[in-house]
Amino acid sequence: GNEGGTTSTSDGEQASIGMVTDLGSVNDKSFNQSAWEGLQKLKEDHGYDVKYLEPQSDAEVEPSLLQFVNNKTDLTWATAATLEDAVKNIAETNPDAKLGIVDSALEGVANVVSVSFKENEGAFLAGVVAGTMTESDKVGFVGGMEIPVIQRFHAGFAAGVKAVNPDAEVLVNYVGAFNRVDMGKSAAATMYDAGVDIIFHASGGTGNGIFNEAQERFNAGKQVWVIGVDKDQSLEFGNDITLTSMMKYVDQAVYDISHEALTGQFPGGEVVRLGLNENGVGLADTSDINVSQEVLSKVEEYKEEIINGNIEVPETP
Amino acid sequence: MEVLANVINGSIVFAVALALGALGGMLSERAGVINLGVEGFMISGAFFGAIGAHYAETLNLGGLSPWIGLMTAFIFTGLFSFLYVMATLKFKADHVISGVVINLLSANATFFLVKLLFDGAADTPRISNMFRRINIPLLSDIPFLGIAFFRSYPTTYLALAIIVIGSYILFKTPIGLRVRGTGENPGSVDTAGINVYKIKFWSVMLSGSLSALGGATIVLTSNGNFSFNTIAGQGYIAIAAVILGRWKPYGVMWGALLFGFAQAIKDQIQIFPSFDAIPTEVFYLLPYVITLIALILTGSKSKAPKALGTHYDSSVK
Amino acid sequence: MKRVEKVLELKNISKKFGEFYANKNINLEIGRGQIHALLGENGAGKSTLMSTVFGLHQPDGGEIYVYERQIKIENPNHAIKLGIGMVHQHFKLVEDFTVTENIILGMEPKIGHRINMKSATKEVKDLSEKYGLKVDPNSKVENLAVGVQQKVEILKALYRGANILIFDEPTAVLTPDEIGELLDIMKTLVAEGKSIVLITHKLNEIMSVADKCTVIRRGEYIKTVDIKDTDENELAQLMVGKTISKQLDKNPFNPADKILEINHLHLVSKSGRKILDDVSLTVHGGEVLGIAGVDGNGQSELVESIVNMIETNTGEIKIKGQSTKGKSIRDIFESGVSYVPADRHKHGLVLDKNISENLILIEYYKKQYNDGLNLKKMLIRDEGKQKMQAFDIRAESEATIVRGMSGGNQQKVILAREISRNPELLIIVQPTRGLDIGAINFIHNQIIRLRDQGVAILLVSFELEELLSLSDRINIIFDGKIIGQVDPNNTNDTELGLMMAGKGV
Amino acid sequence: MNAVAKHMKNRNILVPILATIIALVFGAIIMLIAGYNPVIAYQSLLNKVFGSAYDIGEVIRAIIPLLLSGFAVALANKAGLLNIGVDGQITIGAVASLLVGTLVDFPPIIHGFTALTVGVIAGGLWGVLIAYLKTRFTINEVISSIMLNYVALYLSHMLIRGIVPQEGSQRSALIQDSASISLNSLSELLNGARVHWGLFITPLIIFGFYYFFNKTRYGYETEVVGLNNHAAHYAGIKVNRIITRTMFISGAIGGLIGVFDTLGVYKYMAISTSTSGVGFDGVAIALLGGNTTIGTTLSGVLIGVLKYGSQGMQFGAGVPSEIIGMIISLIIFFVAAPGLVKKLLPNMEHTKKEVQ
Ligand SMILES: Nc1ncnc2c1ncn2[C@@H]1O[C@H](COP(=O)(O)OP(=O)(O)OP(=O)(O)O)[C@@H](O)[C@H]1O
Ligand SMILES: Nc1ncnc2c1ncn2[C@@H]1O[C@H](COP(=O)(O)OP(=O)(O)OP(=O)(O)O)[C@@H](O)[C@H]1O
Ligand SMILES: [Mg+2]
Ligand SMILES: [Mg+2]
Repeated sequence: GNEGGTTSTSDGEQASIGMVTDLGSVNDKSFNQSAWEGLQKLKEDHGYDVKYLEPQSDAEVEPSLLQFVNNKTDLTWATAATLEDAVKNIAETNPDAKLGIVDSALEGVANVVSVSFKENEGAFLAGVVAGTMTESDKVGFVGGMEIPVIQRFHAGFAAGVKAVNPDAEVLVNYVGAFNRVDMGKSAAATMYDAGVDIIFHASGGTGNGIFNEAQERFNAGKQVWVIGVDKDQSLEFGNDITLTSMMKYVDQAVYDISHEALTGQFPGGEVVRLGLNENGVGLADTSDINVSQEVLSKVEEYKEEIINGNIEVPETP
Repeated sequence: MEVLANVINGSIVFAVALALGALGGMLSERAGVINLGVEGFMISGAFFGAIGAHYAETLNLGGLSPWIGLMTAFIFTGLFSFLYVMATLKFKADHVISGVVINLLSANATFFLVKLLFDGAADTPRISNMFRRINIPLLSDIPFLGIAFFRSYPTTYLALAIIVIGSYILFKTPIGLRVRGTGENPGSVDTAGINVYKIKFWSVMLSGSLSALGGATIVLTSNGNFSFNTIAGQGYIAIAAVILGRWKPYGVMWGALLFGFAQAIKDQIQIFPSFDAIPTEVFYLLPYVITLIALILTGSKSKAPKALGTHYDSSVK
Repeated sequence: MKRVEKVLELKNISKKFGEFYANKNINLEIGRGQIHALLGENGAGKSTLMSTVFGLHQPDGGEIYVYERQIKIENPNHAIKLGIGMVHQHFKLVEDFTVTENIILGMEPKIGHRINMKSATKEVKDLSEKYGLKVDPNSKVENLAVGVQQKVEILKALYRGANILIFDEPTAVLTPDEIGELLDIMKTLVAEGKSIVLITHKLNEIMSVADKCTVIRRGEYIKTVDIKDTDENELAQLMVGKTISKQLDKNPFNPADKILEINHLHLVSKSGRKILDDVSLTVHGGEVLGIAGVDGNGQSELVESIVNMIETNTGEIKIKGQSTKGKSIRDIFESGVSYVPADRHKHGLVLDKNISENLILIEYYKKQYNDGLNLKKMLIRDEGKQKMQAFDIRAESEATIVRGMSGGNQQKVILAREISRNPELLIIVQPTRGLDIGAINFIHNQIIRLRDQGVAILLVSFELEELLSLSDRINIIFDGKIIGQVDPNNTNDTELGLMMAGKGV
Repeated sequence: MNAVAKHMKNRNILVPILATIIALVFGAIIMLIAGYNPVIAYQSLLNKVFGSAYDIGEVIRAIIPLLLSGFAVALANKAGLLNIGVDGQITIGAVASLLVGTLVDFPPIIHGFTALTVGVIAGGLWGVLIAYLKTRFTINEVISSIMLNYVALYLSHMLIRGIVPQEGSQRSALIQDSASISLNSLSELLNGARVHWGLFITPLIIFGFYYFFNKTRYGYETEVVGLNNHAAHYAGIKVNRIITRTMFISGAIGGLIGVFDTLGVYKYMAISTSTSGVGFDGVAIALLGGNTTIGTTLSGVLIGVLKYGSQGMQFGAGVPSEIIGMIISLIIFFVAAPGLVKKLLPNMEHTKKEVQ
């Protein structure tokens, strides 16, 4: 339909990309935001017309996707596994539309490219850092919800810790929410009180609470660490408490695949799996601030082992 | 033993926000005005607390910022309280509807303002000067009690003060007598030559601001900023605390503590590997089930103010 | 300065509710040290007029003079400052508060910030002794009998230094002793130089204490008379505008067989207090058994246990020889029992439903009113019309919402419903509370008619006159016990009064 | 008398209409202040709602749960109960129908019908739980509702992950096609809009509500209990039984919402961090509609349209959907406080005398 002319949708001249977030904002400082940053970079570099929609309920996802599709948007991204079924339905009823989905392994739908990350591989490296650097031999993992994606983080991390420090203990707390900062803080407090000195989290906004608790303890003169997730969280929470971050390069993936798609070779029907090998996951470049060289070189060794298949990182704990 | 102390300490952290929210609810209900808007007032408090502290920081007020945030929350939530007063007192709107409106309006208005003030952001900028736990000299060194009670946030002691003073005012002073009378039988207060409208007006105004302190507490002690999920149902739990506490300040405190305990204990139990067998959901259920059980055990005795929810009109006998 | 004689004067006071005049050009003059009665039917405008004087609402016309100075009385606070106190028809007490708390509310003595309860309690004690109003300052109002609650109301006014006291139907809920007591109190008060406005429907009270009486009818001023040169009949005529016979002619008493039989009923409250203590009684067809007693001596529990609204601990209740054990309230009603409860607004009616809907409250579920699923709306409406006719219910139509109706008419709705169910046993409590003579006569005649038709009637009332004129036998209940039985034809107020107070026997 | 009736009618219709208009104007003003173009905004809202067959179908899909939720709440209100536990009843109804829809093998239609019935009953029983806590332990239904909403949510997670998980995904397995209650052919006409049996069942519920309270003895006794339960008790009505019965029906309607979502819209149930919130919309809708049949229906449709259209506003004019949220709350506010509308439009004097 016509949108009153405000949206210069691609009627030929410049290509357009749409994006539908999962519940939550495009500025969630997490993968929604990463994806959006990827698109904005595309806009700068190639002048694509980019736009997003934030559905207010699960039911609104399909209409939102369709809004783009009906607008002849050249490529429409959905930025979370939870949108998988919606993408599938829309793709099947609109065969000539191009769609992409992040964090999903949706296969065999000709006009959908799905990007999935091997979080467990990245988390393994985080585990190596934690396992080596812990002084109490107690590290913690805080998960948002007990769902497959998060379990991959959990499994990889635990494996990494065990690999370098068999007698280290991994305490686990699935908080049950991705945006209850106060619960994250409480979870962290409990772990630190129990002697944990490094916490790795995969819990979205809930994780902020972990950083807050760490910061508070740091201010009180007690050094404890947090390992960030998805983005380089040291940029937001500083280096006093951020040991390192396990990166998930959603922005890069979205950037690359979108560009491919709009310049001819759309990998429809494929599942693009991004692990260490493809530089889809890894540790933040700023890691060297708090992580010593020998630890980092150990990390590099394990990275090689994983890439050349000598180490098989589990996907479930 | 130390573990238990930590749990109690954690319980208090959760409880304080609830207690403040509940005290607000209790006050207006003591004056005969049902308050289902606690959630909304807490949202408003969280929002204004966050931006208040944020702007204070931008003015380099440093350690003063959280206090400013607290005040901002207290004062500006008056906007919503005033709306509530207008609806329930002047226009004699149904109290429950008005509460629903407050919840809807404050949620949407604040989220909207966040996007407006911080160009599209999903949350307010994080503040670096949050409240910190203060160790009360000497007391905090008492073995068990020290950790449990005397290493907490300023807001904890503020809440405690409000409870003590509030209880004194409500049960020992003329104004308290009049407020309680208004909730029980406005007719008698009116014919005793007291302005019922005035009493209700100020009770409700203050009620909103008190609840706001609860919301602000969450932001200023734990979250560090405000997002659309900062207050996610705590307001309703607070209402439960009011009923659990039978409309008495100390009762409300115990109600809040009970729920806080159920929250804190769930983090503690989860990190014991021996509990891996239990599905995590069981822990999530805990707080709500415990509250229900508490209600079952006390419920039958709870006694609401007699004129709760009614509109007073002197010409009607 | 000269001593004012007119403490309160109203000139052409009018008060409208919407388009309807509750008061129209009413004049009133209250002299110092006088008891001035205000007489009128239900809805005549008495409470409205006095509420205006007390600042509860503003008149739409006319002037108010207090101590011969014209004044606009803004609100109750203002009225209190002027020395006006009001004892309201429906008490304005906080049940959850103690006597003291209720009395000092708004004028609390303080030390620092806190209420000085000690001195408050003492003040209340002194005050109650000074005027002989016996109350325990520390007991919670909700635990007090109505009579005592009223004393609290009076003390409330006196505590505020009232010199002009307004009593709105103070005796409606009192026992003979209490009434006597109250009237004496009034006398002491006027002896103290205070002035009193007394609203009541009861002519004998007016005759016994009042100096003057002003009559209003349908909101309009009729006349002010000196008590010393008038009598009850004149007053009655002035009030209703026509002569009315207070005579009840009933058939000679010939009881048929037992309808209600109660044996050794016991009920103990949660707090262990004996509420019903070995109560036994019987009611025969064609007789009216009156239960005399001060409010709160177990009457309501007694009747509520007869219809199984509450469970008793031990004892047996038989209706037509059938034990009521384990029967539902509905079963009992179906076995031929009708029940007119004491509290119209709480039990008797659904105030927000209309007349015809209230008339089917008990029997809506019967074939007669529904086809198993749907209510027979037409039929229900028509029956409503008929019953309004038959029972002289005054309202716009059968679709009128009951809340806005006068207490008298509300009461008639309940009677219409309960009587037209053709009961064999009619339990009726406080049937004429707060009603005017017209309504009272009507209701009394209805009761007699049923008795003459052979219905068994259990009548609970606080009004001796009512009991004496209607009952064939009177049982006196005190403290949950039936402490005696008298024959209405050879007893008198004093004897009954004493027994009701637990004395005598 | 007739005049009075008319007057009442005018009033009841007029207030909400005026309220809506004023609220929309307020919304426009806010947009202007915030630098958006209200004209385009409202244009794209309507566009989104009526723009295409698909959208019309989807609006209906969006309205159905709101209507049902509104009537679930209204029903309870009539008996003097505030059921803000519809969210929980939805969840329970959904998960129950999900289990039947995935685990058992029945022929089409029958399978859908069985799953639907089970879901409805489950929702009803969840409502009865609230009634039980109230009648047996005198626990205020507002509180128990809130608690039970959370309990229902996590219970459903447990059942999904424990009994019908979908490997490697954050949702349950799909229901079997035989359990689907979608109207496929119609759905195709509407370019895939997710319409389902609710299209026919919802009107039935609405009519049932009207019939129940305006015709039947059961509606009558329910209202009596709601208006004065003392009188009801005196009249021999078993109050607790009515409360329980009412909460069962109310919960059952809630359950129906969950059933439609699971068997008609998604075909699976997601593990989401919170309940849908439709139950709370229901409270607003019922209150806005004054618990009347017409009122609740209209307000349900209105709010459904506004909510669905808000996506269009975001797309077309970049207006955040919170604006719509504000507008909705303003509408309710004005309806709840008619005196305010009167203030804002002095010329409408006579239309709004009441406030009580
Ligand atoms: N608040 C009100 N709103 C509308 N009408 C009222 C109101 N209060 C009283 N009325 C009407 O004014 C008239 C006078 O009422 P009022 O209470 O003064 O009567 P009354 O003489 O005290 O009767 P009673 O002897 O039953 O107490 C009645 O018809 C009543 O319906
Ligand atoms: N808000 C009101 N609107 C209309 N009429 C009213 C209102 N309040 C009171 N009335 C009427 O005013 C008159 C006096 O009221 P009041 O409360 O004294 O009732 P009553 O007839 O004295 O019965 P009772 O005293 O036993 O309750 C009654 O006719 C009553 O119905
Ligand atoms: Mg009166
Ligand atoms: Mg009266």
